[in-house]
Amino acid sequence: MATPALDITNLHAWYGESHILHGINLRVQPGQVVTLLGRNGAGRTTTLRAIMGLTGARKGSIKVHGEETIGLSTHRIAQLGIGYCPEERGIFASLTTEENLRLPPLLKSRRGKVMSESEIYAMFPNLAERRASPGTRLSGGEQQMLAVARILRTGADILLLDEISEGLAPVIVQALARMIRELKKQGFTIIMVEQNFRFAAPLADHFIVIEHGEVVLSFPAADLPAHQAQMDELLSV
Amino acid sequence: MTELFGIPLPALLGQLLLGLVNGSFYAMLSLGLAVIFGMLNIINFAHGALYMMGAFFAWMGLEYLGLNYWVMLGLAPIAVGLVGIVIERTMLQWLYKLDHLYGLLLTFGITLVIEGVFRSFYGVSGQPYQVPEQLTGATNLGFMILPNYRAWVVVASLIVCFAVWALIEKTSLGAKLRAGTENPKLVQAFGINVPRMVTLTYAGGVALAAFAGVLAAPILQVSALMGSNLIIVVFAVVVIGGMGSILGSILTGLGLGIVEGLTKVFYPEASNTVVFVVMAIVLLVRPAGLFGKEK
Amino acid sequence: MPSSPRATLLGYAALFIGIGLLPLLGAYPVFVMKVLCYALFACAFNLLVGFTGLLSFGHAAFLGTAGYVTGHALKVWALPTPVGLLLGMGAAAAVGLVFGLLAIRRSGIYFSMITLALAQMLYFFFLQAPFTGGEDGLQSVPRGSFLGLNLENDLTLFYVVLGLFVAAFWLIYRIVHSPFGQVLTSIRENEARATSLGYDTAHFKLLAFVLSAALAGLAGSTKTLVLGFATLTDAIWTTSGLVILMTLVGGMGTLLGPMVGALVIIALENKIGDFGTALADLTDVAWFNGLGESVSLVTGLIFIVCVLAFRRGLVGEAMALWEKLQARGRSPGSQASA
Amino acid sequence: MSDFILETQDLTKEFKGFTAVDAVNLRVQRGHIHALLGPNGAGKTTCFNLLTKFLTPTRGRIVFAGHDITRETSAQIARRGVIRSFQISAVFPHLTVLENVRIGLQRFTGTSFHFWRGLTGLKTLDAKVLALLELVDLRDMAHLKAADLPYGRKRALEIATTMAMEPQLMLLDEPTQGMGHEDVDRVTALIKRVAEGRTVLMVEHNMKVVASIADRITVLARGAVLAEGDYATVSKHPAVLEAYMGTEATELQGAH
Amino acid sequence: QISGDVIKIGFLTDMSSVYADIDGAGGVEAIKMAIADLKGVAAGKKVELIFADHQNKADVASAKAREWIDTQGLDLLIGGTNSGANLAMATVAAEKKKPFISIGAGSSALTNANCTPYTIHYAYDTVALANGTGGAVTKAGGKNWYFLTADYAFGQALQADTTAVVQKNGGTVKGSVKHPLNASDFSSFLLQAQGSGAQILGLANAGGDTINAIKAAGEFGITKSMKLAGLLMFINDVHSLGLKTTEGMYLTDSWYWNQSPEARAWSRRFFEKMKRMPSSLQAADYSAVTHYLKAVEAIKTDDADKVMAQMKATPINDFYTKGTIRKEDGRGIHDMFLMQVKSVKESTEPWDYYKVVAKIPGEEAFTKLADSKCPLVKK
Ligand SMILES: Nc1ncnc2c1ncn2[C@@H]1O[C@H](COP(=O)(O)OP(=O)(O)OP(=O)(O)O)[C@@H](O)[C@H]1O
Ligand SMILES: Nc1ncnc2c1ncn2[C@@H]1O[C@H](COP(=O)(O)OP(=O)(O)OP(=O)(O)O)[C@@H](O)[C@H]1O
Ligand SMILES: [Mg+2]
Ligand SMILES: [Mg+2]
Repeated sequence: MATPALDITNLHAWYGESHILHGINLRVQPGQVVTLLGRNGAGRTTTLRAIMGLTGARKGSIKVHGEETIGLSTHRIAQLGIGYCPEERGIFASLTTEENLRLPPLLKSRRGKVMSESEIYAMFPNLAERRASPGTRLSGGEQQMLAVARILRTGADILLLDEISEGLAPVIVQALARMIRELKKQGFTIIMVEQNFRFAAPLADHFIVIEHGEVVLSFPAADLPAHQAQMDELLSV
Repeated sequence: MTELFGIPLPALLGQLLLGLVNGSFYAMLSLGLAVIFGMLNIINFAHGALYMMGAFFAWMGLEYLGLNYWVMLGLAPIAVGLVGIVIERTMLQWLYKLDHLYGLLLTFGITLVIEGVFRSFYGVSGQPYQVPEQLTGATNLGFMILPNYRAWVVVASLIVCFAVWALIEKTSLGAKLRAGTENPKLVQAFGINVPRMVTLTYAGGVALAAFAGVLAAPILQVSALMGSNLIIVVFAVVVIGGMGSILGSILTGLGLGIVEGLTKVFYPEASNTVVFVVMAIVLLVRPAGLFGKEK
Repeated sequence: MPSSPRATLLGYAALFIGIGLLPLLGAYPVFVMKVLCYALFACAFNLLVGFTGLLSFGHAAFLGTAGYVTGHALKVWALPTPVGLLLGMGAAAAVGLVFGLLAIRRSGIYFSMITLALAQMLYFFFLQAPFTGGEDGLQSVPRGSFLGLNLENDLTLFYVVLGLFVAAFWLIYRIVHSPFGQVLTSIRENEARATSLGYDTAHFKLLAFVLSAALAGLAGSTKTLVLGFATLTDAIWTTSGLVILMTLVGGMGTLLGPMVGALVIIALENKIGDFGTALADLTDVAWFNGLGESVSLVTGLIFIVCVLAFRRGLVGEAMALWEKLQARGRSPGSQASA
Repeated sequence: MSDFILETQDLTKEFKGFTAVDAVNLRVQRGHIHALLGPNGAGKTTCFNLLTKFLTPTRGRIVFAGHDITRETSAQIARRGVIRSFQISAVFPHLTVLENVRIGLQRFTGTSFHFWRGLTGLKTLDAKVLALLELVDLRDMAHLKAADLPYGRKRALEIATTMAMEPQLMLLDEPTQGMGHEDVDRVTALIKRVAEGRTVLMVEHNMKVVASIADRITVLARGAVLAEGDYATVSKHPAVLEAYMGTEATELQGAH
Repeated sequence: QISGDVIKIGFLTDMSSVYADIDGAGGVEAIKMAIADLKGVAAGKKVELIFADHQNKADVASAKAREWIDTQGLDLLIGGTNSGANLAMATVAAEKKKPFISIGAGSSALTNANCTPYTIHYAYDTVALANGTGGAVTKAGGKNWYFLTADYAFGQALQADTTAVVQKNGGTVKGSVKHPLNASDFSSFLLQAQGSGAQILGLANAGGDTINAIKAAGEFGITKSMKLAGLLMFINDVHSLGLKTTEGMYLTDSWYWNQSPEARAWSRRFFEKMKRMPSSLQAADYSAVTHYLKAVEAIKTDDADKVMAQMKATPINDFYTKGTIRKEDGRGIHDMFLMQVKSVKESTEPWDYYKVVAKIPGEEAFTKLADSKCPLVKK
């Protein structure tokens, strides 16, 4: 079996004094699309941030393409080929749209496809129109597109996408869904955090449910019907 | 002759121009402080000492290596930048997680050490440094005789200030810097080595101070203590400007130089307190400073 | 928990009696008085930084103001000594009020920079004002008498100064352990929370600032009385740096720290030359002979070392060590760790 | 007197062209536990900051108990009886648990500026403090430093301090955030208990908590009110499902 | 008889700050030379030197002085630079009844309003400088003056004293501009001075201010139309400015290393040790200590009152100066010299900076007893 793109064992993470992740185990094969589900505050965002080394203290093991990253600093982790799209989008107010787009440098390990700027603008025509305006003047949806677009041109092959459909109009969500399918075809490994199950379900190869900082359920897409009841219980409000 | 407040207009213009010369120094120094503050969140008390170091390096280059002003104008900032890298790597980097005050105290300590070292080697009465040959002499502007060197100081520092402004506001490197001040963590998550960027920013900021030092060497006393009084005035400039923006610090620096210049004409005794008075007034009206962002 | 209040009080009493005995044991009264003045200055400074978290970089202004006012009152106006002291303190408090009103509006580094700039402005005023004597200083200030005691005698003055110091120290202790002190502590720990509980934090900080200024003023007045002169050194910004160093070396936010710090720094200032010579004799390194000429270099190094390695200061580190030992002394299992 | 203890009219906060709170009309009924929900970044915390004047509104009015408090300072509002907690735990770490609560009570003694007075005067408050600590199960820990408490206990301490102020209106920002299960249940029960006779406005992400104690719910999204009503209404509101609660079972099936 | 069986000399000066170059470690060396030249012995007892840096802090100076007198059995206190520190030391010395010789202080108050029976003011004071420069320059034809004055007591006193002398000698003062201490940039003030049309620009300031003002004056071409007169300048200032910037300037000093063969000989010895030529203060340090030790040797006691009387009764006659110490107030009275800075061409060797233009007799240079406010002077 090939080296997993991402292999997490017994991951603990803290924010200051609050212990948020209590031993997450997670393995993602290259080219897979995995969706993390869970209630608000379950720890999904924290899982992604922990992968990037952005939480407080971390313990356990996180291997990216077989390389241990728990002791690395954030930029080294990113350079292994991870593109991160944060929940709060992280569009820089003091940068124009174009500067935002060009901010992440091309990674040394360019495993994934490197999209050219024109390809990106073709995929998100809105951004092309507004390339000169300050990043935070964009609408929420446009900002979301920008946040995703930004990491596509770097050559990262593992994408961590945190609630990218959040707060977007259905058309755009559909566009994003098309985009993810396209990325999947191109061989990207994708880990998505989603509230919007309708959006995530048809895209994912694998589902993982997190509750109170632990993985409580993990199954391939094919087994979805079998886990329906359990899912209802875990995710219903 | 036209007069304004009893001063002939041409004389007044002359004084304004001289104010601009001083303003250029303020602008370069407060710009360096602002750049450093933006990335490191540290008020660099050592800025004055590094400015002095720049001037001294210019003198040492000439004295020991026979390198002229123009060479040292390039080399001294690089050398001081290297000193900055050492300071940041060995000391400052341990302070980022602590209260800002420790940064202030540490750089204060660094100031004393740097000044102490230069004092113990070179004494205090200063070293001679001549205006470079190409710039000796003066030009009659009609309303005043402006030494060529002063004109050069204004031009050089305006070019440098606006080059730095352009670098930060208009280039991709600048974009990284700006992004880094907004959200360093995320920038790092894009694979950018933010710690290194921070180090280089500090080096760049102090190199600016050194550049100002070299510019000052021919017109001021090159001595160990030349930076220690200046830095406090520059602090006041920074409080007035508010560290809000790059352009803001440049404009505040220039503006205060001019204000000071005018005071030298109308009430010379107060010329080194006027900046503090302006500071008090600005604080009353706009606590965040002229260009500062409200918290 | 640290020792009981009663034991602490006894400790302080012993300390002050000890200090009171020093001259009888051959210590030099004027030197001890000078240390006491700086210790008071540092304690006053610490009242602000240690208990409100406001780092003033302009405390020399209060020391200088009070020194000059007291000197002038005693020498030119020939007022009784206690009145001179009170006037000095009052002037420092008034300056503190003005500084405070301007500086309190900003916090953190800005606060430091503003106090520094304001103090520098006052320094220029003192430099130019005729009554300070410029660089010559205000010299030959008579000591006068206090409650019928002739202060020209060093030993008499010593006990009066010690008395003033103990009173001031008691006041500081009181302030720290008062309802007001509690609110100050809470503001330092979490200003937003204190505000949300209904405290106008700016008013509290201002009062703390004025109190600190007044006490720093007392230090300045006493210093003029002891030494017989007031000079620009008292008002210049490096003196503000010095008091920060004293507090940092001794331990910010501890009651005892500033006293220890003041002793260390003043001793250093006075003895560094001897120390250097001794080191040179000891190690045969001639460079140490020049140590006496490098006070500020050494001061700077101490700053750096303190900030990088001993942020809690001598007393703070000692207390931390003590607590650690005590914690180890307690049975290990008695407190379940979270 | 109106039924509503707190009303906002077109409350708006803009940050440099970005509208974090957008013309919110919030009405909190006296005696209710009112929950404020919304996705991350919806503007809940900002709303709290506006209500307590930690931020100055760009536009709009805030009326508390019939008084227009839009122009008052944070401290004044607090003295009117609007006391908030913070999203990130807000205790005074180096004070003891007892002192933490006493700081609040002390305000009523009017001695807070008395720097010459000893602490003995405050000791008379201790009994009351201990009673409050009893309520939140912290009595045994009264003499520990707040910094040494486990996280969940700190939140409880924060609530005790808030209660000490006898607030008419308590604003709790994510009181259960970062807690383990047991703590969540304890704090939920606690809030329910202390809410008797007062009004509580709380931000909470934990739906179980909201469902069990909230009388009324306002959902914010992108700074604006998306829906309002009791739990049953809100939790079925399609826009809320879409923007906040996410997919429900029915839609799960619908997807296939 | 010698107290403590040793003659202990204490020297307090600025060794680390703004005045460290004109006295400082060089002053220590000069005193050591003085002691060594007398074989380290006076009246059959060993002579010891202790010294310390007063950091320009009056409180450090007075504390050290007290401590030395009380615990080290000090016999003579010597004050280096800084008027404030010297005044504080004078007070302590008078209180403890120990001889005090001030070398480097400029303030004339030491032997005037603040005089004591134990103070000797040895080298110079601002009055002498004003008389020297103001008088000699005006006599030499520099009739129109403009002052650039540091705005504090010292600068104003210097300006006032000089103005009086200039006017007495038939000159006029066309105006003055006050600048704050450590003004760093002088261009603006100089422009105002230039507008006045005066011949002589009197610099009533010191140290860094003087240096920066001279630099700017050269740059603005002011030296073409006006002659500069430094009212308080030492050779180190000229050295740090270079001859190019300073040539033609006037200044007054009590001594110059190249003024006589004896001076030259001593200075060469000093140069061997310090790698720089001595300033007038360092020479005065040597002279003062020698004068004291010779007094002790002559009367075989270090009793303060007797030594003071002996020092005042004996004329000084060495390479530094020929003069006396005035009995009434302790003022050292000796010739002062008006110097002009040589041009680069005139200078033949390193440190060859001055030519002596005029000699001002001591009686003219220093405050006359008739004008003194010293309470010890009976009128
Ligand atoms: N910076 C922080 N400091 C302290 N606690 C935090 C911080 N960020 C998140 N938390 C807490 O960590 C827990 C997990 O948060 P996380 O953001 O991972 O949740 P999530 O599953 O992504 O939910 P959602 O994004 O829907 O809020 C929550 O209780 C949250 O309140
Ligand atoms: N001081 C500020 N300056 C600029 N933007 C701000 C500021 N404070 C908050 N914001 C922005 O306003 C929006 C609302 O933030 P707020 O903290 O109110 O969200 P919230 O609803 O409390 O979210 P969460 O559930 O994550 O706590 C966010 O997009 C945030 O980035
Ligand atoms: Mg999330
Ligand atoms: Mg929030």
